[in-house]
Amino acid sequence: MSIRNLDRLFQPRSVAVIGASDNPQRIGTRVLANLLDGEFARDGGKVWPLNPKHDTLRGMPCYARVGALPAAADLAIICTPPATVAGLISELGQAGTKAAIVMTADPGHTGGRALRQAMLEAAKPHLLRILGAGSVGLQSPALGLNASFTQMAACTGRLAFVSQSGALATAVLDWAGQRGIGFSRFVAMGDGVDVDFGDLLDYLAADADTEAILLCIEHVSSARKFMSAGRLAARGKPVIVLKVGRDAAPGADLVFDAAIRRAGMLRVHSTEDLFDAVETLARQRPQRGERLAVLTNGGGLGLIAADALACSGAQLAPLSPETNRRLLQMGAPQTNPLDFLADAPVEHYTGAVEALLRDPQADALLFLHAPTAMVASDLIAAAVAPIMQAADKNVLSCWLGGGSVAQARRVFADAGLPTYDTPEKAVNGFLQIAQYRRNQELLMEVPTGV
Amino acid sequence: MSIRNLDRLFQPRSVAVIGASDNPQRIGTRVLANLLDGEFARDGGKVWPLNPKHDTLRGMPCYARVGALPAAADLAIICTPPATVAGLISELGQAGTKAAIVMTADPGHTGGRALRQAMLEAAKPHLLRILGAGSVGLQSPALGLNASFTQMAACTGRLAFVSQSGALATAVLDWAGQRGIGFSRFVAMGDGVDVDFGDLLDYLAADADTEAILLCIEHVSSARKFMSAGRLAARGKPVIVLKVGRDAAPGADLVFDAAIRRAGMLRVHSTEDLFDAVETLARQRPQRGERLAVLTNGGGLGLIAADALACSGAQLAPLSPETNRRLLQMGAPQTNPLDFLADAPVEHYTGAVEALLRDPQADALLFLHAPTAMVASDLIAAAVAPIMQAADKNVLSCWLGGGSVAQARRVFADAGLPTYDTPEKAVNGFLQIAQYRRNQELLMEVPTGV
Amino acid sequence: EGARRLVEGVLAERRSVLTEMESKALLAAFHIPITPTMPARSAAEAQLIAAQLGYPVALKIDSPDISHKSAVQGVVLNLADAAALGAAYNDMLANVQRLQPGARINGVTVQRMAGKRDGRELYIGVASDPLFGPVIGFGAGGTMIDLLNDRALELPPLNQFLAQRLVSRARVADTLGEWRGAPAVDLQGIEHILLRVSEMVCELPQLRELDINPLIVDQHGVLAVDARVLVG
Amino acid sequence: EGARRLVEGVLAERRSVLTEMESKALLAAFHIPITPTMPARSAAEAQLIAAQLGYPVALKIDSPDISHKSAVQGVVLNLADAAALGAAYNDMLANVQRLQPGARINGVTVQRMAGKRDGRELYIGVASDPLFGPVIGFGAGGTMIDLLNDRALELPPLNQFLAQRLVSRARVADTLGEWRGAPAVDLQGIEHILLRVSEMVCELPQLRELDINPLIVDQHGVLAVDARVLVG
Ligand SMILES: CC(C)(COP(=O)(O)OP(=O)(O)OC[C@H]1O[C@@H](n2cnc3c(N)ncnc32)[C@H](O)[C@@H]1OP(=O)(O)O)[C@@H](O)C(=O)NCCC(=O)NCCS
Ligand SMILES: CC(C)(COP(=O)(O)OP(=O)(O)OC[C@H]1O[C@@H](n2cnc3c(N)ncnc32)[C@H](O)[C@@H]1OP(=O)(O)O)[C@@H](O)C(=O)NCCC(=O)NCCS
Ligand SMILES: [Ca+2]
Ligand SMILES: [Ca+2]
Repeated sequence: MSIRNLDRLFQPRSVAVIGASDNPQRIGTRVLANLLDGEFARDGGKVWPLNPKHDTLRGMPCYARVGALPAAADLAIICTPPATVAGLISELGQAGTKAAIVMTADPGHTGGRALRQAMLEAAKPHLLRILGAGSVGLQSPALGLNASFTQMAACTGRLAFVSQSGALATAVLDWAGQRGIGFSRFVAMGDGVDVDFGDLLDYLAADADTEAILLCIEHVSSARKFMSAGRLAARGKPVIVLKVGRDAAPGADLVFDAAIRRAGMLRVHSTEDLFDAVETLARQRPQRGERLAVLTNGGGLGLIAADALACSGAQLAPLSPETNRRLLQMGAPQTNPLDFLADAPVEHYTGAVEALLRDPQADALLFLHAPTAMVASDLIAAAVAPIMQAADKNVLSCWLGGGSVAQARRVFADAGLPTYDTPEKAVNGFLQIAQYRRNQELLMEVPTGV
Repeated sequence: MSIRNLDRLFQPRSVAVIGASDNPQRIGTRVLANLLDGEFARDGGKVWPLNPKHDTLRGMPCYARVGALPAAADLAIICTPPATVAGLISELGQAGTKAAIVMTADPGHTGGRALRQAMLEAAKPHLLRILGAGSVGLQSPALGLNASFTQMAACTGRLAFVSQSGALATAVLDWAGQRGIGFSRFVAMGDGVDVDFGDLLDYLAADADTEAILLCIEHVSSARKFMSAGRLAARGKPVIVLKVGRDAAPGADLVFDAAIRRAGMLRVHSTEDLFDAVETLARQRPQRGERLAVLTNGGGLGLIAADALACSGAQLAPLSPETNRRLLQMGAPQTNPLDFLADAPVEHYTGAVEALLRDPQADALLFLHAPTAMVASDLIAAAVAPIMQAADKNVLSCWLGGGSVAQARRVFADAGLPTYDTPEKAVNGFLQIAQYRRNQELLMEVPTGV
Repeated sequence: EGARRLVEGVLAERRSVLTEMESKALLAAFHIPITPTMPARSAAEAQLIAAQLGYPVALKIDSPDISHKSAVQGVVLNLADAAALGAAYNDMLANVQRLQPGARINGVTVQRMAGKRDGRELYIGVASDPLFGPVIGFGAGGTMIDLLNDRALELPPLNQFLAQRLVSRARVADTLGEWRGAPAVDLQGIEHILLRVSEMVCELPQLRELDINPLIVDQHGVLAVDARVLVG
Repeated sequence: EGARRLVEGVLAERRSVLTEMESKALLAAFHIPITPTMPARSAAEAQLIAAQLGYPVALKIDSPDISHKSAVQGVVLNLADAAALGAAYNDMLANVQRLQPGARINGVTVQRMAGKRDGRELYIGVASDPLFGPVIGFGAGGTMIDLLNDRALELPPLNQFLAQRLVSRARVADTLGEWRGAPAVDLQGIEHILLRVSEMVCELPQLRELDINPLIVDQHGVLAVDARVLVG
């Protein structure tokens, strides 16, 4: 449709929770709690529970009908059984509400009578926008708005995340939360009967809080709208797409690939790559070129990094004479990958990190480390993190292992430094950043007219 | 060479630590501590520190020279500077020692004068076997023997792990430790100047404690020996190979592929796949066929699993009528992937897991879960883990997310159930088990003569 | 204009597959160079046509019921003279009648062999995606096309930059510069045809599928040697 | 026996690349069917040879200094009669002298065109890995071989199971059953040649490289049309 009334979804001043409850097994109970727990309510945002069975909930008056609400809610969240949904939307529309999230799952998926048509018909006369059905909700962390039944509130950040699958959405939220990665907008789109990827792309393209957009797509409804919105958004910010659910038609996946590329969006191909894209996008800095310096405490890790870099178009940075001089002075090898022995002391790490970050011939630094009994990894992490944080280059890292490197990973995450599970994934993060750059340059060549 | 004297490496009754110290920056300090902390010492294994600068270390007599040791050590561990190594080997050989681990890094790698030749010449007259140079050591967990300077002792298990790269070795050790995965033998091979992959494969092929073998190879020295040992080992147990360090020669990697396949070994292509192979091999059960049942709490995750399965040769299990009846009875969908809504109660999970595990048409179960606020994942994990543990089928799982699922992952790991980071990797685990089966069948067709 | 009328005519006959001649006429209407393909109802007529086009020629069965001509031995290439042509004509009709007895047979088509010594065989095509609509494909052509599995895709409309990028994404691009002693091909000619195909897609909404295979290209230019169009 | 003497002879001359004729003689010694390739020092001699082999024939330059014959226009295929052959002979010698002036030229070789109507073009080869030694390769053949990039590898020695597995791993395997109207090929013939090549590898330790391309196969059998051997 358009971005009409989408501000009511993302920036409401009043939210009605239809089917709010105090029974912990009810979705409405969680939605109410999530709304009340956020800054939104403390900042004067109105939260109105609605359920004829209750007079009060969480110490607030609970309303019996839509007509009984103090005013038309900017946003209504519907978590009542399927049979009630269309009627509620009609009532909400009459009362002047312009946006609703339908969390109720559409029984149409499992062979029941589908909600889709009835909802749309009820909404149409009132220009009421619907997110869902089957939505887990949305969050606008900068406003402290948690209009969802997710297990946690997102931190504030600059990524917008939109997923058709609720499960993938809550998983990414959880994963990002653990790493201290925040979001500008977090949207579990559900079925997308009304508000769809096209609308959301249009909205997020213009959203000043959003610097990059991630989409998890199961299916696209309107290809034309999707393409034009995608094209517009991708000109302004990186747009990353994960497509889930293979199309049975032969070649369909290659066409999807072509479409994504044509719009200037970028595609990733696995859950893993999606997580890594979140890490990379959330923590990336500007980057000039594609020459990578690698510092490791094991020759094997350096080899793995070099393998992953081979045939990528990017390359290992040739170290400058000045850097070589610095490394020589501290008794470190003058090679890239630079490979420390297991018993290298912490000062070697800090010295080498400083030297490599200063090298004008290196556009980014890759730091790879495996546990060693000789120096605790958290000591190394604590020593190098501030230097890396202060640098104006991308520093990608991998603390390979388990318990012995957990604390080091924590230190790096807290410092906002991107860290990955394996050396290959860290190199991939670097290559992704390079790809965003190249892609933005290419987009200049594709006329917007076509 | 051969497996001669390798039992002295893996099952010594006395170990001399040359360069033992009390300075925490010395490798010998750590080696001594690791040896003394294990069952080995408590079970009567002898540990003899050797260093002319100390009279006692950790309350034990410290010997000044090899000649001063109470007897010929079965195994000597050398952690002294490069210049001393060849001389020490000669003395050890004269004293009757038959095996040594050289932890000293060979300066030949970094432009110094190489140790390789001198070491081999010193060892030769005495038939003394050398593991190294640049070895982080080895462990035989069932004997409580930690003859290494790794950061932790391995648990006892049935996997043998051999890595040329020390960093990759300590990382795998750490990662496995966190998941409670143990090893039969853990070997950081280093340069492999004497004891090489061929020797170790021969030894491990005959080692009753070892049920599967993982190799991380940087380069193979003797192709003939490697191939015949690999062939022998692969006939008895799965042998998985990760090759690190791309050969510059065009096509060389395809030849390596052909060689690995010909010997009946299986290859993985990334650090990640190596970790996953550890998980899969350590926890796999016998499997009859290649039909997978999938249980998830999000349609999107089911789609991802189906995508990963497509074109693999394996398939989604067609549910039997009996299973469908059971599922219908409990009000669950009768589909595979079986997709629960976010608010499904714990009883639904236990019921469905039981039904699917009983289905004669399903050869394995894949359990995929994303966090939801409606039911805590650890409650689900605690409820289903015992059922899965008791089953006679493989149950692969993925708890997708971060902090909210950490406890559930722990529960599954403690129950010995394989869990993976993403749905794709879990499916891959299943496919790997299928591949081992197929591979064993194929090997029957390759005459051992060729 | 002509192209639209041609397509409407075919649809009016409730057909969806254009014959090779119709397909080439459509291409010609969009200024895509083709090898002329002439119909002949008898061996004698075929010989008259071949004499004018010049030998060697190729002969193909002309039947609305046969889509895979070579599967019923309905294609013979490289006929050097009238005698060879006459014999091939009779053989072909006999073989086709034996292998697909029910097929209606109009006769044959005759075309000059595309004798480009340094020619590379390419594929250019259009397919229709249920969601994204028409898609333009480019890659290696010839009879091994399935095996080569070299198909780059781009959505229409194309401009020159997009056409270039499409060409460069196919593996066959490696053969288009100097290659095995042959000079570099006419890349602009390929781009030109891609742009014309893009126009076809935009101006003929009834176009469902198009396969030009092989499109032969050398240093002097490009030639569509076989084509198949589907409308609906 | 003969094969060993042939190889030793070449090495004694301090050469490492066998000519096409030598290469085919070597293959023939291992019972691999080849298209006979005859040397000719003049156009007239070439015509005499062609008359006996039967037209059409192919002509290739015969020079110890030229490894990529087609790059110097040293290959002409499909010569239909003596006149065409004579003209081609003179053109070829002129072209080669122009394009690679210094090359020593023995003359040409003449061979019958391998006219297998339903033939598929395959590649069989041997390469030497510095670590694992000789490796046997199988895949699609023809001039597009690099582009096809279809090469399955196996270490010698092969047995029948391994030869079958090697064939089935190549993408070209999809074309070896019934394919585009052509009957299934003689798979046993291919396996047989793979086993002979495996024997060659084992019995001739000096064999460094072998390329049979194309090896043409149809339902009746297999034929090595071009071959190149490197020893050392
Ligand atoms: C929406 C859904 C949760 C409702 O199921 P339910 O919780 O069993 O429904 P209930 O009948 O208990 O209704 C929920 C609450 O709303 C109340 N309610 C019912 N109709 C109402 C109405 N018209 N107005 C206000 N409240 C109403 C009920 O009284 C109940 O509250 P209570 O427990 O305090 O009495 C269920 O249909 C569903 O869709 N579940 C899946 C949700 C999901 O997973 N979404 C994301 C997909 S990934
Ligand atoms: C082996 C290596 C650690 C030695 O370096 P170092 O610790 O600086 O060497 P030192 O000279 O301090 O010798 C170590 C100890 O052995 C003692 N020592 C020296 N020579 C000795 C000898 N011949 N006999 C017994 N002890 C000796 C030293 O006195 C010292 O002990 P101390 O600190 O108590 O005095 C170093 O050369 C090296 O190779 N480091 C890398 C190891 C590695 O990473 N291996 C795995 C590769 S992945
Ligand atoms: Ca879902
Ligand atoms: Ca190493």
